[in-house]
Amino acid sequence: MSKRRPYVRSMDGWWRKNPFYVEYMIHECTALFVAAYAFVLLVGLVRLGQGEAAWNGWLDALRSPVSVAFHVVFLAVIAYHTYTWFVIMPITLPPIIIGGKTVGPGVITGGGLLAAVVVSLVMLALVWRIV
Amino acid sequence: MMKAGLKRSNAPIFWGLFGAGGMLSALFGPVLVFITGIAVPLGLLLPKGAMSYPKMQAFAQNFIGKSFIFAVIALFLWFAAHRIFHSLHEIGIHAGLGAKLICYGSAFASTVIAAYVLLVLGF
Amino acid sequence: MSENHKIIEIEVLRYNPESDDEPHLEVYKVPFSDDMSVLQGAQYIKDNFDGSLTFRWSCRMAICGSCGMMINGIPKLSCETFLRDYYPSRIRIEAMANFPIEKDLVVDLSGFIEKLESIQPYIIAKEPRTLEQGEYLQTPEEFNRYIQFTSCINCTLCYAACPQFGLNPDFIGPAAIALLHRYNMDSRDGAAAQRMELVASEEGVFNCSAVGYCSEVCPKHVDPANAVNINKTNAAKDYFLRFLSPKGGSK
Amino acid sequence: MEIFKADVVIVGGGGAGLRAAIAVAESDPALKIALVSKVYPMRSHTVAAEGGAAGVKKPSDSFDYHFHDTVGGGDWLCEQDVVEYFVEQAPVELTQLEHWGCPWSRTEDGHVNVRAFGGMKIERTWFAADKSGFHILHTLFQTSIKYPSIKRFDEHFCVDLLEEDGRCQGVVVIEMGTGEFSMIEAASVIIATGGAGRVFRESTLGGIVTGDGMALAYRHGVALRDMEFVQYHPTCMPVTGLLFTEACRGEGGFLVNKDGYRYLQDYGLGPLPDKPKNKYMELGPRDRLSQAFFFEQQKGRTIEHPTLGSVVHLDLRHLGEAHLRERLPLIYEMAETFMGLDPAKDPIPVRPGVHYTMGGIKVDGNCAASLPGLYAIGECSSVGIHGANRLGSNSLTELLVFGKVAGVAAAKNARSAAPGNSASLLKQAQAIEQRVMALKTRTGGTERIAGIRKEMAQTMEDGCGIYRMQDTMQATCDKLAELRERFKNISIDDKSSVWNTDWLTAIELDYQLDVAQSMAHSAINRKESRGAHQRLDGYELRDDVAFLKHSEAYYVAGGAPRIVLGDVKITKSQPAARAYGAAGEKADQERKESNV
Repeated sequence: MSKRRPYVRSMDGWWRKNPFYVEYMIHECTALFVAAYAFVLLVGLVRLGQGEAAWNGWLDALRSPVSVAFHVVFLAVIAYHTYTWFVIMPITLPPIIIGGKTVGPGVITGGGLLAAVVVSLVMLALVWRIV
Repeated sequence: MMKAGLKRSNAPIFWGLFGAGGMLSALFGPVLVFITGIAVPLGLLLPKGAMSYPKMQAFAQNFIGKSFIFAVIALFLWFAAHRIFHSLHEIGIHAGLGAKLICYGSAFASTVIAAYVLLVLGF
Repeated sequence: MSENHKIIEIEVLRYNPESDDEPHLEVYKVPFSDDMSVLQGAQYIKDNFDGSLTFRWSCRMAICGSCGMMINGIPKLSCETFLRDYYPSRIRIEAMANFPIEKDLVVDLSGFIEKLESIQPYIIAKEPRTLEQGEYLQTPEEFNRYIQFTSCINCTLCYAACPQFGLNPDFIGPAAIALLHRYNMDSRDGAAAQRMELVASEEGVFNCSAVGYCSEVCPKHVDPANAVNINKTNAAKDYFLRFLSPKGGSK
Repeated sequence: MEIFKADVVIVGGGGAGLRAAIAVAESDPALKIALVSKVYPMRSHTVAAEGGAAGVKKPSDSFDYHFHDTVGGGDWLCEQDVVEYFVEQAPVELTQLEHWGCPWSRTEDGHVNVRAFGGMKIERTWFAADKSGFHILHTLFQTSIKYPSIKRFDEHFCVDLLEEDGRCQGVVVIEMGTGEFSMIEAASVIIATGGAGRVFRESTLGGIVTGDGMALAYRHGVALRDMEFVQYHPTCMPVTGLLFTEACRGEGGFLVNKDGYRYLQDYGLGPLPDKPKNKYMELGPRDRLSQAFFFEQQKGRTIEHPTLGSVVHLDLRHLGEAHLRERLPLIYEMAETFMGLDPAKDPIPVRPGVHYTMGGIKVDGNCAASLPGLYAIGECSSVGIHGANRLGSNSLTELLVFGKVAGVAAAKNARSAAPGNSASLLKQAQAIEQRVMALKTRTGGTERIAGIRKEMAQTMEDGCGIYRMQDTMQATCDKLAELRERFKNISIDDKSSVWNTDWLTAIELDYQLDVAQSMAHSAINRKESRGAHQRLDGYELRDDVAFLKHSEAYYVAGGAPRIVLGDVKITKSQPAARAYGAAGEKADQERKESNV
């Protein structure tokens, strides 16, 4: 009879055991805020569908200090999501070869962040022009 | 030797929606929050009336605008649902089908609602 | 080794399946010199204090892949980690995380080996060639496509770094998938479609949530996370394309 | 006791063992193969080989050149018919490995590239950066997975051979994970357990290189041949002994003493050529380079380092970081990690360290030992291609060429052998189990394993180093006899069953003491200087009259080995002066002229 008795360690609280995992869990949690913001937009869309008064009510609600405070938090967290999304991108993409050389991870992350900045500026410009 | 009895994962559907939503929210998330939640309500930077009813109604009736609104709401939620479902598993809440239904179910319901409203708003 | 030794405290997670219910920590005071690795610290304990201390090791030069352990909570090869970098603090060594502990620092690797075997880690020739025909030609581009993924030494530090493997031991995991990718990317091989069945299965790549720590701890810079994620894209393509073409994708 | 019936059992899962397993599987898929390895096969020490594997590749090269480099490099102690077969098969086997996926480094046009190596007239070393052994081993291991007839016994430790009716019929192994014994019956037994360099102190070798298979065969009456020839590699990391591959010099590295002087030109390896030239200077053979270090040290021209001891510098700086990163990535990393220096900016302190045992289990050209049914391959064997000094990059090729030969021969033997008597083999196995268990269960011992091991390694270093003398060798022989005696009083702390490495280490030490004795006694018996065996006590010259002979050590229970001299097979190369540098070129020229 074999005397083997392999000991399986518990996974409880694994994410607290290493700073790398803590950061991972934080950036995973940004999803909660993305969801919350998407629900705010969904409510806005429903209100839009219900007519002008409903829509203005939603706009009023957005002006409340509580709402503004929430959105400031959303902005910070979602911006962090943007940052981590592009930091991870080099490991998720197949190698990009330009002119016989593989594009480095720094360039991919930098390119992604730059794209986010450009998108933001274009969006602001579009909204500006709409007026 | 290859294992026998492998079951194909249906994850690509959810993973695809997750990836698309993650990318969209990384690119557009911050600026949208800033516009809809901070700049417009506080009247910062952007002119007044940027999100007035007529403007938004026109935007939502325009095909591009409609698509954009739909993509943002639906994909943000599918992205979030996928991540939250995984995180629940990671912190040891293996609610299995229940958690799956809550996460992906709410994303699905929201998608249907968004689609319905956008259709009702007309073209 | 110089004679004026400093003393470092090494805390070891001990487990003897024949006498212990669960692992416990024991502290040893080890004289060391600046050139001593953590592995040599463990050897010192075995040679001088307790011959029953059990760990795997061999080459001492970070190529055989035997001596991985958790060193202050981080998966590392003990032969290329030096005591001087921890002194004067106490250093803690434990068996690699996410694997069952057999005894002291030795973990059960049989599951990993089975996974390695399951990915068909050999050339299944696209165009078979006889020895008389000589070698296959490979351009530098073809060579560079897979060479990085051949560097894996099977040390399994990436598994010790992967919480998804810890949570689901059936997950094929980083090193095995990196090796699978190595063969898929080799211009001599033509069996990527066969291997897709495993890649796309419930034990396959979609268990990965892109934590990325596997690539961080890899002592040979293989970047297994990249291999896994490239195969997610491949598996997703395969998933959808099989509806479009009768030949696209595996059954 | 568990019983497993195989047709061929292979002990050792390194390059040679894996190649043999594949050869058996390919030659007859119906044969059952048991592959026993005390580590997972990809951990085997083949993994640490760096430089590459020799095989004729360039049009300017020829089998004849490879033959002469090998035989001359071995100081004419090679079996020349075996060398002829070896050099012809080398390119075939290396190409086979390419077909199996080995990532050999390539030229721009996609062909396999070759590099220069010490003692070789033409570049013929196939390489995979500086991780050639690693890639060869992993390629073989992964390829072996393709064959369902290969059943692996990973992390199983072989404790004895089963011998009955005058033939070898199997092995007894311990499963390390449980401490339980199994008997593996097989008509053919192949030993492929690698070298024994760990009997020395400062070596390039992994902890597993303990000569197990040599001792197993030796105890069953098979001769260990040419055991006195132990190769010191000239460029090792001080203290740890870790290897800086010969490819460092193949790529153009220099060896300099404390004055920055390329001292090899003073030892028959010059004059200094304008650019790296095969068989000149740093591209001389290993024994000569290690011997030159010894004399530099005697003359006080080595660099005295406070913690590293006497060293010379391996200077790679002129090769540039880009080239080093491409061709010598492992060396680069090792220098950075272990020594905290940048080889593109700093010279690397090095000194000779024990690297390879030229001798081993005496086998014929078919890898068959004197005990029928028993075969040996790789570093544990002496098939006769290394002679008194192995040329760099011949050993990786050896394990491929002869791994295949042994596999085919063992398969053939297994098909024709009469079935063994299982019941009486089991009885034998149970007796072996009792004997080996007794080592663990006995109490009251006072000798620590590490203590005896250290004294053994020190005395081997003292008596059987680069240069040898009668009285120090005698002291080593005496010390080993003393240690053999003290081993009987060994204490084993760990009495458990699961993963008892304390017990296994003691069994290994027992093997090592036997092998060390065969080395020391073969050395003291050879009263001449040849290849890696160099004396400073009146026997400084080669003596072909008395000693153009193999040493064969036979086990004597409880005593010193019996040393017998055996004949050397000479076909087309008569012994001549062994010369390198300009003198070598001149000798080559003269040989050519006399042949015309």
